[in-house]
Amino acid sequence: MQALYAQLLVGLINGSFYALLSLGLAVIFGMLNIINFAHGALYMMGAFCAYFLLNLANIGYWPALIIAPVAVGIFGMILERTLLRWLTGLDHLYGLLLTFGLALIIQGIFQNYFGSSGLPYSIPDALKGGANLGFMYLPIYRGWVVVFSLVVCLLTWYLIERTRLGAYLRAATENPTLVRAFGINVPRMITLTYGLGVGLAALAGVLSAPINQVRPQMGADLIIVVFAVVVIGGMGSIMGSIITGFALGVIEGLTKYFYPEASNTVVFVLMVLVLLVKPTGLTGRAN
Amino acid sequence: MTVTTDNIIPVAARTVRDEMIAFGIMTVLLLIVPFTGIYPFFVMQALCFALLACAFNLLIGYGGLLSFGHAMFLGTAGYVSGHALKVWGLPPELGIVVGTLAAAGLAVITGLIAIRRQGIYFAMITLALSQLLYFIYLQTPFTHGEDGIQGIPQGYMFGFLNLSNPTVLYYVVLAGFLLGFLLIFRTINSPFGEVLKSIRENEPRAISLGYKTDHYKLLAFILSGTLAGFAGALKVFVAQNASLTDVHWTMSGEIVLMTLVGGLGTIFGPVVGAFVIIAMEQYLAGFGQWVTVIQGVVFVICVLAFRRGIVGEVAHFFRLSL
Amino acid sequence: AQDKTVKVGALSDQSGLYSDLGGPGSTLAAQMAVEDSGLTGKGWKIDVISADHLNKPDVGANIARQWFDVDKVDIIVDVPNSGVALAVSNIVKEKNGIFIDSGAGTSDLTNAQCTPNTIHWTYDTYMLAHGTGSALTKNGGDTWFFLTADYAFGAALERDTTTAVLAAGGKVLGGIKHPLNTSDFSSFLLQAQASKAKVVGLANAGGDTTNAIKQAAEFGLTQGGQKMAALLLFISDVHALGLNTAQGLNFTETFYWDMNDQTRAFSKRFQERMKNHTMPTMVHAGVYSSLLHYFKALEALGGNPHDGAKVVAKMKEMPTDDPLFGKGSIEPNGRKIHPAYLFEVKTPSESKGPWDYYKLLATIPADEAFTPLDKSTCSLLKK
Amino acid sequence: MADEFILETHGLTKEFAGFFAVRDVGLKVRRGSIHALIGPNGAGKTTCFNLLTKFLRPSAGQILYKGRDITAMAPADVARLGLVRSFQISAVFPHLTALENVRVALQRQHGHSFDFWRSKTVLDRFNGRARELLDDVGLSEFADTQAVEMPYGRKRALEIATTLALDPEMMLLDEPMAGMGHEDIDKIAALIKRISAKYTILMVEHNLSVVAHLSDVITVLTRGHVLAEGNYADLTKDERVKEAYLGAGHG
Amino acid sequence: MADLKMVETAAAKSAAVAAAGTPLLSVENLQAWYGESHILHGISFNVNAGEVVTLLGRNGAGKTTTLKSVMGIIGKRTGSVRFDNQEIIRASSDKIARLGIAICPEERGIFASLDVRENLMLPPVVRSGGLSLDQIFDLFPNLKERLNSQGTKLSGGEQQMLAIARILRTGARFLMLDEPTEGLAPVIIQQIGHTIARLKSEGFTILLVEQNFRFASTVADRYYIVEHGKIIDGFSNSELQANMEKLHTYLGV
Ligand SMILES: Nc1ncnc2c1ncn2[C@@H]1O[C@H](COP(=O)(O)OP(=O)(O)OP(=O)(O)O)[C@@H](O)[C@H]1O
Ligand SMILES: Nc1ncnc2c1ncn2[C@@H]1O[C@H](COP(=O)(O)OP(=O)(O)OP(=O)(O)O)[C@@H](O)[C@H]1O
Ligand SMILES: [Mg+2]
Ligand SMILES: [Mg+2]
Repeated sequence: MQALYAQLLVGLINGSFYALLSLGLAVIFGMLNIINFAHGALYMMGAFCAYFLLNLANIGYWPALIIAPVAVGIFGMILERTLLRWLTGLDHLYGLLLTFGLALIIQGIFQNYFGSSGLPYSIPDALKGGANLGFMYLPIYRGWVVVFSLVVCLLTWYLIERTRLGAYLRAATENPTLVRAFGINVPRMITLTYGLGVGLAALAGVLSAPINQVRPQMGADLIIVVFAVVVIGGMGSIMGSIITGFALGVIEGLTKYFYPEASNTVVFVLMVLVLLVKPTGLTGRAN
Repeated sequence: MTVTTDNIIPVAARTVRDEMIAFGIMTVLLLIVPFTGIYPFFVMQALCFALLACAFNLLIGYGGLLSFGHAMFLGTAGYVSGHALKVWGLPPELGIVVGTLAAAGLAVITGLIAIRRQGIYFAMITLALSQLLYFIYLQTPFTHGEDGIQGIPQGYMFGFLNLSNPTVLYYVVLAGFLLGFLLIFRTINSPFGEVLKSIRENEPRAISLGYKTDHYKLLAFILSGTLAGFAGALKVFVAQNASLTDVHWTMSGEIVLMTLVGGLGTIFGPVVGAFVIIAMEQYLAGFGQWVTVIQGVVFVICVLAFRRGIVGEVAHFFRLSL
Repeated sequence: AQDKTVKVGALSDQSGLYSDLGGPGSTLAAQMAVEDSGLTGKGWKIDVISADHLNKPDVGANIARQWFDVDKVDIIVDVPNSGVALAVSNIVKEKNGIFIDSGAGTSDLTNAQCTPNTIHWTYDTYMLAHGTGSALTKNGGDTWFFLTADYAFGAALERDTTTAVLAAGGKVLGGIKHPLNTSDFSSFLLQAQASKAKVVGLANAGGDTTNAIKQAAEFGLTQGGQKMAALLLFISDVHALGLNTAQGLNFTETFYWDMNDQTRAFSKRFQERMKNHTMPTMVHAGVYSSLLHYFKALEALGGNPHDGAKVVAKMKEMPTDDPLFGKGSIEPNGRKIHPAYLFEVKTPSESKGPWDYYKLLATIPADEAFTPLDKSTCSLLKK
Repeated sequence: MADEFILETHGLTKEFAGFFAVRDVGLKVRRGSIHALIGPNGAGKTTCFNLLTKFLRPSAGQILYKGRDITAMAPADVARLGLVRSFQISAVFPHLTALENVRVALQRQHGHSFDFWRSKTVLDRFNGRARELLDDVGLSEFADTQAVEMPYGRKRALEIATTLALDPEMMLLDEPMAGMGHEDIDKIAALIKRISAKYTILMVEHNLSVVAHLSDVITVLTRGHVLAEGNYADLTKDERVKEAYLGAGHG
Repeated sequence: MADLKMVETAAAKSAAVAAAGTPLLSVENLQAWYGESHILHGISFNVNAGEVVTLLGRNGAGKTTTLKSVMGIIGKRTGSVRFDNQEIIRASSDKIARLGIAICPEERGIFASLDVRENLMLPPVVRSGGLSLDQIFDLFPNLKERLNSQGTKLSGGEQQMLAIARILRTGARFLMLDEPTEGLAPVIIQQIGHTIARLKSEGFTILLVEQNFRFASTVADRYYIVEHGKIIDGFSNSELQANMEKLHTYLGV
């Protein structure tokens, strides 16, 4: 029984990465209509950015938590301005393909310069150690990750769903020309949104640097799972992807306990089931 | 009249004549390959992928359905054929049949699930299904995990064609490719193809005209999956192994890349695309680390600048229908 | 056969998972072997070419085939990734070339799928499992818990290690099969922790191993008195993890740069010429020393007969002796045997400088390190 | 009875999350007549059409077509029985030419639709009929133009031609004249009149002169239920209809 | 095809009318393209502050394209469009909107992913003086009832109401309505007529595109006839009777 609590908690921790990543994907999909295949690569860049800050500029974890997402976010905005911009109005497919290409390039370049086994990054001193909760040993850093990502997720949700911005963004996805004709600078808004989504990915990257090896491949396989999370939650649904992110972490955690061999597949099985029953995802808007 | 390119694939008014001439040229070129000194295994490999990409193109280019899991048919047919040849000792022709049938069966099952959704959801479901299958193949014993099925015997087709002879093998693969290609070509230019196009254009309208669109999409999916499987079964004889890479999602991505590079929705595009990508893999192998980066750059350039793909741009420039 | 031209192909993963342990380093090692063999001074013309197999068996097989058919390559070296290695081995046999594998682990290469053209040089799963399993058990780590990657490779490692542990008088308390490419190990680590086993064996590879190690440190497994034993780990991985995380880790290798003067001399030269100045891994060392032996055999033959089986037979006939692995031999099934070493990663305070990572716990003599011939299922042995 | 009324509904109801878009509608459409469905915006006319053609599932009620209960059928099956609709927002196959648009419909009627092994030249035999239909709606010059490039009004005409190609026994037209110029309206009205000899037509239309001119029977819907039924002259005298639909200017 | 003389007289006439006040919008030699097809071949007309001007013409004449060009949402356009003495032919549509021009597009442009309230509140207020929500619900009671439904779940007519309602909120003084009566019930059409009249009395300027001539004639001050991408004629409401004959040939009314 105690072991089960432990698994639930661990699942929740994992879920916070899913939530952050799928949130970024959902923001980008919901607003730009782009399936951002480069998300995994940008997540990886976030982690690398933290590493560079530490090793080249001697800037530690805490500032990196802000600097890295901003830096990678700016990089994302440049990508949007120079490349993705040209795809407005085209089918989803092209966005998917372009970002897929970008992912290959970014990953390839990092691979060439930093090898495949990756680089070390350790837990900041303030968050070292752990607490014995009775049923499990909880590393403090993990606790921090859950709390922090929950806060970030809710802030993002508030920004997009509870301010006018959200309505603008959703409308702009459907008919950017008309929204622009209402007096809204749609291109700038889209650039900033992409920056936001990318920044969230980078943030997840920084958070994961102390627990996962900082490797060029670190995002490549994760991204497919995160896609599944977004689809289950309902593409473009902000709250949906947050909740599904956490929930899937937990479900995966339980699977790891009861039938670990299936823990990688469970999310895909769920996705197929959900889509068959509710095609727009659990909380997706009908369209 | 120019066609605005805001749809995935502009359906140009086709003239079958251009296509026939191009087909003739392609066939002749392929027939003389063994006499040119071009390394036949490269061409064989490319032909298998070309057929695969054509099958994929049938679905996206004419049915408007982007499958991001087509590798599952390639891999399934490969494993089943490989197993049948090596373990059951079936003759090559039966090995191909068994592999292709396995892919067809898989296409029926996955198709029934996938075609119920459209657009991006369709892509995601196919991706999910193929990932599921990937993990299954990773764990089931008959696929031998990451080692794959190795040293698959080539044998004698119909009892007398010695497939270990590269020239014989080449013509067998070529025959298989042409067979598959012609079937796809015919499908596209068939009454069924017309209905498929109209469904892609406006599905509710097609329903209101009395078309059970799901049946058409399912048939297209099965045709495409079966042909992809056929390509996978042929490939077993060329590579003599069947491995996990053929079921991995990056392979599905590569199929998309080939089709895109050659030209989505053009008949010959996937063939050209497959040759280009396979050539890149083969001849850039010496560039080592940069292969993936170069692939990525090709992807990006295609999407941004040559959206019609190589064949599409050529056809557009000369106002041909290819 | 007085032909004195040789072409060496270094086929590796240049851009993926294994590019650090093999990849460009293997090409460099091959070039250094050519230079150090001194054959060029004796009128030989030796070329080294390289290619990327992208970890795809069919790409690897195609390149190998084309190398033999078109480029007239004599010998293929390195080839990490078991799937590719087996595919290449098949082609090499068909073309009667030579294949000296250094990068792949599968012991099938010298068992069920052995060929008269293939030599397996540096390490294999049997040796990793037995080295770590028995040496560690004998050193006091007598209860084990496994984290096993759920595919053939992981299962083989776990199976072999279990055998070794039991043979050495240890006990296996349990294990978990985790899917390939798992980024989060916390669930599994909790269970490993709960098992109270003295040794947690990682029967996995690459990113799975490094993530598991990193997270084990985070969850305080080592502080809690448990030992982590990685069944497959390279110095490049330790370097990537950093001593902070990797300290206390146990594993087996057949080469370490800081063993003796000869290894140090080679490694320093290698490091200087590497793009990012890394030390050689055992795979790099294997490429180097296997080629030296190959060249010796050619010299003994007086020229290159371009007959793979013949040269391999010659290589098996001659005892091996090289600066990196010392004295050894090649068994009839193609298995190169040499001693293996059980290492433990130093703590940061023990380390005296960059790349000073390992301390030696035990040496496993050559005749115990690898599959005994009577247990090999290689068909070449049943004459 | 089935002979007299081609389409009947009993107690047809559609509820959207507590909102009744259609409530207890009983409709009887006489074979061979032009029957108009009018009513203020949001009265439930399009919803009715969606229910009849099975694009929506009724919350309650029954639909009889040619005496047969079609309440539980799939949309494509209903179309196959000869009950075909047009859409309020024009629905064409944008990247097919006008001719091909019509041919797709003819093809469904006459088979071959699953033949993937046959050349599409077998469809050429439909070209003649397709051109005739395009002529009928005044689109001959557009035969080889892609539908996207046609002006709005022409797209509506094309839609009607496509519907006619199915040779349906009964057509449901949702605002066929919306967005058309006067000339087109006259043309289409004449066309509808002409085809009504052969088909039964149920249409929604806000253009009163068209309704007045064409329809035999008119049903007025408000807030989801039937307010009145009768011919044009009678209805324009009905105060309730005036208030709900026609407005002050009429009568 | 209009002959040259006709065009000249038309232009002269409109110039004469325009002279009566300072034109708020003046369009000169406007040309526009969709991709490579040249649609507008030199449109010229004026709209004075406080006027209701209607563009009439056959299907496909280029009326919608004219509105879109003024709004800046046609890719390629040349010529001159001056609004409030400012040249806007090169401006981006968000800038144009902020100058106080609003459009109610032909295809309505209701957003499926927004509910009715969000659709209504979407266009930002560009200046004060727009209608309040209560005033809007007065005009279109249907909307109030369906406030929480998804935008595109509204009936065709309700969507049309929503499309008009949302630009009344923004405070834009210059409204372009593209066939606002399409698909509306006669009662509602009358309501819209009243609305336009009221907006006019409150100083709004309206450029209207209409097929429904009967309706247009109840609200418009002046008419321009568009054919094949050109203005071929123009006259004021008072000249209507005299021009009925011509109208018939132009439009088939
Ligand atoms: N899917 C739906 N979900 C919720 N409400 C809906 C849905 N479809 C229609 N409605 C509502 O049902 C009512 C009837 O809509 P319907 O489209 O049938 O009207 P209509 O009579 O065709 O009007 P119009 O003449 O304006 O086209 C409207 O108030 C509309 O908002
Ligand atoms: N997106 C487009 N691409 C190409 N041509 C177009 C496009 N939209 C409209 N056209 C063409 O431009 C011309 C003018 O169209 P426009 O929509 O301005 O006409 P209109 O006068 O508004 O007609 P209607 O009364 O039917 O709305 C027509 O010939 C039409 O076919
Ligand atoms: Mg309606
Ligand atoms: Mg218009």
